Amino acid sequence: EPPLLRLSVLQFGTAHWELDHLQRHGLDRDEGFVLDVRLVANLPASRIAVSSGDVDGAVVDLTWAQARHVAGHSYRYLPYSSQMGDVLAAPGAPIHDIEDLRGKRIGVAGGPDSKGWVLLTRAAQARGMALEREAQVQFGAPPLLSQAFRRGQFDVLVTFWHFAAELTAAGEADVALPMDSLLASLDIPTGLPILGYVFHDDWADDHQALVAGFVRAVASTKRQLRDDPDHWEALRPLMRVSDDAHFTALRQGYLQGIPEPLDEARVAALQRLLVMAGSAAEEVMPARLFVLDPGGVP
Amino acid sequence: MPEFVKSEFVVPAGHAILAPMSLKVAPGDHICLLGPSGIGKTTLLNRLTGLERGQPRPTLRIGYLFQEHRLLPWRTLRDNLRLVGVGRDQVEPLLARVGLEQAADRYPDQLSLGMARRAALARCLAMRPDLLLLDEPFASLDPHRADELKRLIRTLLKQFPAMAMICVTHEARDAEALANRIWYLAGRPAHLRYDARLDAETHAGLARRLDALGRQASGESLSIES
Amino acid sequence: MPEFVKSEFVVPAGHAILAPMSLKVAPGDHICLLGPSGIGKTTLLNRLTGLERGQPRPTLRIGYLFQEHRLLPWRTLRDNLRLVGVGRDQVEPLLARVGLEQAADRYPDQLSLGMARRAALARCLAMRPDLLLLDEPFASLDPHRADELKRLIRTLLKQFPAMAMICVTHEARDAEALANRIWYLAGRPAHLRYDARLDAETHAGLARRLDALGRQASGESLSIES
Amino acid sequence: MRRSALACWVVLPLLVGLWGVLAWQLDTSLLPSPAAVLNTLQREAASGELQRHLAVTLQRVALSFLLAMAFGTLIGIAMGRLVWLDALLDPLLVLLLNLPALVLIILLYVWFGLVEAAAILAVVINKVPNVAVTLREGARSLDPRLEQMARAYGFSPLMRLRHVWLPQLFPYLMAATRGGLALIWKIVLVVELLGRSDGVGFQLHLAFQVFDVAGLLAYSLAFIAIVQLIELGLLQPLERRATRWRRTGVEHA
Amino acid sequence: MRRSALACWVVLPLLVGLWGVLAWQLDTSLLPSPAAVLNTLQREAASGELQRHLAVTLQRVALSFLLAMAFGTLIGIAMGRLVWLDALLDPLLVLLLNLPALVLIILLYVWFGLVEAAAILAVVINKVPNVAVTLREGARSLDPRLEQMARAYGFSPLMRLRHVWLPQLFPYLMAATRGGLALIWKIVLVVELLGRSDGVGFQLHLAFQVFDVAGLLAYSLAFIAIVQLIELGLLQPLERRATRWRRTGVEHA
Ligand SMILES: Nc1ncnc2c1ncn2[C@@H]1O[C@H](COP(=O)(O)OP(=O)(O)OP(=O)(O)O)[C@@H](O)[C@H]1O
Ligand SMILES: Nc1ncnc2c1ncn2[C@@H]1O[C@H](COP(=O)(O)OP(=O)(O)OP(=O)(O)O)[C@@H](O)[C@H]1O
Ligand SMILES: [Mg+2]
Ligand SMILES: [Mg+2]
Repeated sequence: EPPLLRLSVLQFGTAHWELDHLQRHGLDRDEGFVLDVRLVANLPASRIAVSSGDVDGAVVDLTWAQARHVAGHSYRYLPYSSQMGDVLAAPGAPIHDIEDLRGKRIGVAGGPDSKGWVLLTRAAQARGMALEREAQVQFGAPPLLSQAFRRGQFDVLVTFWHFAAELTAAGEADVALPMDSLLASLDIPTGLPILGYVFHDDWADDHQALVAGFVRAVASTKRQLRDDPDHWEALRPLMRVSDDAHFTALRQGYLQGIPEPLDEARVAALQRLLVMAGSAAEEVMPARLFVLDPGGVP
Repeated sequence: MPEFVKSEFVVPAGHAILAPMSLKVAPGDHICLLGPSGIGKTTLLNRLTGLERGQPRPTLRIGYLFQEHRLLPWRTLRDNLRLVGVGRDQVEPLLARVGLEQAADRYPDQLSLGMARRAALARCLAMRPDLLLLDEPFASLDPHRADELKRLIRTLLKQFPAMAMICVTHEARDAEALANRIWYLAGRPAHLRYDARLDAETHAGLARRLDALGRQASGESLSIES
Repeated sequence: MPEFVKSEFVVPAGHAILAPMSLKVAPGDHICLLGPSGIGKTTLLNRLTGLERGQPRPTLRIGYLFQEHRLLPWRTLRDNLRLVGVGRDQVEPLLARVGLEQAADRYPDQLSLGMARRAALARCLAMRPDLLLLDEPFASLDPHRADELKRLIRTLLKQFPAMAMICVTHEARDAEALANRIWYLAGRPAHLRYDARLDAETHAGLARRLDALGRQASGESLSIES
Repeated sequence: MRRSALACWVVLPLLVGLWGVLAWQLDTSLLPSPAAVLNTLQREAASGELQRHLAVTLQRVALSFLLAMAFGTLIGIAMGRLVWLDALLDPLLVLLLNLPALVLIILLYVWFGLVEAAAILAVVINKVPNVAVTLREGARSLDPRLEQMARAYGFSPLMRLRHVWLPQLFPYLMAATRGGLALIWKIVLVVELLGRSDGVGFQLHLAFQVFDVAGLLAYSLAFIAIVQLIELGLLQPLERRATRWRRTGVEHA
Repeated sequence: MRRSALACWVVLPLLVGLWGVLAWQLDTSLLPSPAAVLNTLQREAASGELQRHLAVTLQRVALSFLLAMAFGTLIGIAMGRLVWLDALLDPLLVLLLNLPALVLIILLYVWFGLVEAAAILAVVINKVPNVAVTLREGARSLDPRLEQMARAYGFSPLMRLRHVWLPQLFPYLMAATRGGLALIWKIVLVVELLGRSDGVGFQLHLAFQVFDVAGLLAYSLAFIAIVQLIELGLLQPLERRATRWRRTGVEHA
């Protein structure tokens, strides 16, 4: 009887696509375990699930793993995606540079510590701007913000990538400031995995083979999804897309987000990112918590 | 002064408890209303006051002493009186007239039932009504207190000769002391079996007459349709 | 049969309304309790029933007719009686004895006040109590109905000779009809100013005696400390 | 009968009509037409999803409701009658009453794991103080005259509860029931959102994620329809029966 | 006085003590010790954040509370007294009562934009039916005897409201107030969570994002402390005053 691996992911989240493919093609059994996916309706639910031990792992963002680490609960971190979200503006709007954000109405999905926003403010800081004071910032739930943006209640929208994909695919928004350029301006490499699968550190120690198997299975999944677009047709029902453009945008967004293999230098960069996001340097997650080299999604 | 010179009160056909009737009450009428328990005396007073469902408020000023005192339990006697328009310095003198000189700041629940009924009497007398309705004003009172109140009411009636009064009672004595007209309610539906003015002559035989009426009424089987 | 042979009831010193006293009630005592309005008669009955704050329930079976009827307004008369243990087929005969033969399925609010008080009387008689407490059982009743009920109570007292009764009233007539012992409550704090057995001789002068007591009591200034 | 008939056959259709006109006028996906919502409902019903999620949620609501009403009523009555207990528990009541559902749910889930019991417990703890606060007011305003009567006539505690207290507490119980059903259902939604993989709350949130307003309304209305049925089929008849005495009294006033 | 003193000086310290022992025993970041929470409170207070967010939330709560109580009381009394109005509005009441806060908030935010007015409106609409349901029960059980008295003595509508109805509705108002304050605060939290950039709800959300239980408790307790102050300083004295007549009656019973 192969061991069971219980993971909690969002019903409509991108991780669900990945795990669905993985299960469908029996990649879990190939690696000697059985995957059990627990679907939830929102991110907090995933976090609660993994904290309470209801599941072995979940997809969370790096800052959460860091916060738990500081609180004494360390998690093993396996890169999942490097999508940081996008900074959008209405098509044709004259917003091409951070300076253009002055005095604008900015909607920010999540809250003050969502990654896109943190990067944006740090980049602005580097230019001598205090964005949170020089623009009118409104935080809120991503679907509500998308809606408000459509109705012209914001000039700029900083939102999660799949919400951004929906807007851009429908031609309702354009990417105003590419994340890559923001990262570059802060001297941080692109493609850092800011989302990851996490497992309790102790649990991961006790289940090294299982984790390793999962790492391999995920890697093959990512490879298959990247290399063969036909696989995506099977995922289409999960993606809840309105049209082909949206479908394509989501697929591309996912592929873009496949993180580059994690090595020591990139771990250091991740740690720097954490410090930049406000963690004390001495409390940053140590390198051993990061699962290096997913073994071949080059 | 009162707008009702010979006010007429009508009970329509189809009333659940009272027979159709039309009652004329003139200023200065001091009526004692008698009748067996449960016949419809209170119902009649409510009807006259316009309290039945769908009735308009009559234009008369009415002072009604309900059979239960119906003081507001969450207001002191003082506030209960002030609410019906008794002036600030009138409260205590008014209460003194019903023997409650020191109870002004008590709540109704802090009184004995007889005291609460006296306070309610004070309230309805304070109204200076055109029509004074008293539903058993002397129940729960000792004879001396009752006599005192009868005197009080008589004084008031004399002072305001245009005032009319209808007083429900079971006692021939009360009728003798207060009334110049007697109503006797009986039957089912209830109708006025007896309506007569009292003069010196009828006064003398009143007790016997009422006794006879009562005997007759209690002889009838009081059937209650449910 | 009753556990109280010469039951003794004590009012301790420091009671707000009653003077300290110790009352002995023997089986077969039929006491009429008189006194001015607001003196403390109801308070005394409540005390005897163990209803005052901090009092234990007495071990006697007590049937208490409150001054207000205190029927449960959300239960029909039938249910109100069934609740104190009246048997299924006893309800209607019992109500018939107080002239409410057809009101069994009515709610108290559908009755006149006099009818409700009669129903409450039926309820307390139904208890077959060791001690029967009646707080003005004949108020709000016409004289014929009142006489009928007096007869009913007398029959009952005869039928159960061990039963004791205390009946609050303001009428010498009631005392004459029911009592073999008289209590007169007066003063502030209230104490028993008069406690006497009635025999043929005292019976005759009772009305006058009570009148004198009443005169005296109402002469005293009834000061109410607030 | 007339009252509920009026509600069923006049007011509700009117409401739907109004909504239809509004939706037709505005013509936006943000206010879907009644037909669109009905459509969603049918689709969800045909797939069996609606029934499944509704059944799960209803079970949770029913269980939590019964528990919360039972404990809340008990605590409320006890606090209303016993001054010392009131003094003792009042700060706790204020605390629990005002502890955000979210915080409580998170704490319970994290401490006890994502188990059904934690979900139910969270709802019950959230609702009990509400019931208790209402019933406490009821217990405080019980008529002392009838207390005396019950005491004098030696009513047993059970008789007293059933025949003396219950009818007086009835309006408070109804208020707690109506408000309670609604509150519990709302908390169950949050509970399902945060830690369950089924139930209406889960579905609502999914609909929210993709901004499917028709889906939001479909699931909400399905539940509301059930409450409306409970209201018409259970609460109102119960109310009519329990307050008959009151109406007969006035009839003649 | 004795009652609130007992609550303040005995029960609350006891509660905190219990919590401290529990936290010390468990020793997990998921149940921070009272000291840790106090620490967080002090830190937030020193930075002025606590005051700012608390003030914003309190403003929203106060405004919504006043509006909801006013409308709810009016509607509740009207529905309790007028049978036709009750029949007319009852389905609407059931609808609004059971419309999930989440759905309503989303709809209003979507229709009116992420503006303060939409937030307040969402809270008010959520709370009004609750108040109305409670007050309706109160209005239904008004004593018809006193109605007759007021009618016979020609009380003006205002006098009737103030002297006859209000004292009878008082327990219902208190229940609605206590439950209402709590409910409103909970809804404000959701409103803030979904579409505001300040307020305690927003802060709780942030704390929740990183599972900062100390932060969650600190902000929750700060608000609860304020409600406790309102309870001790306003509601209980008010209650004592308004029910004095009731206690004097029993005193001697
Ligand atoms: N709850 C109370 N608080 C304070 N005083 C009270 C209370 N109840 C009664 N009293 C006072 O106690 C005294 C006696 O009241 P009680 O009801 O015993 O009189 P009573 O003799 O029965 O009078 P009545 O013939 O009018 O019924 C009264 O002066 C009354 O003011
Ligand atoms: N709300 C009601 N519903 C139905 N019947 C009622 C209602 N109120 C009173 N009745 C009936 O009306 C009749 C008359 O009642 P009413 O109170 O007028 O009598 P009454 O003459 O005042 O009696 P009492 O001397 O006992 O006060 C009674 O038979 C009573 O049963
Ligand atoms: Mg009458
Ligand atoms: Mg008395």
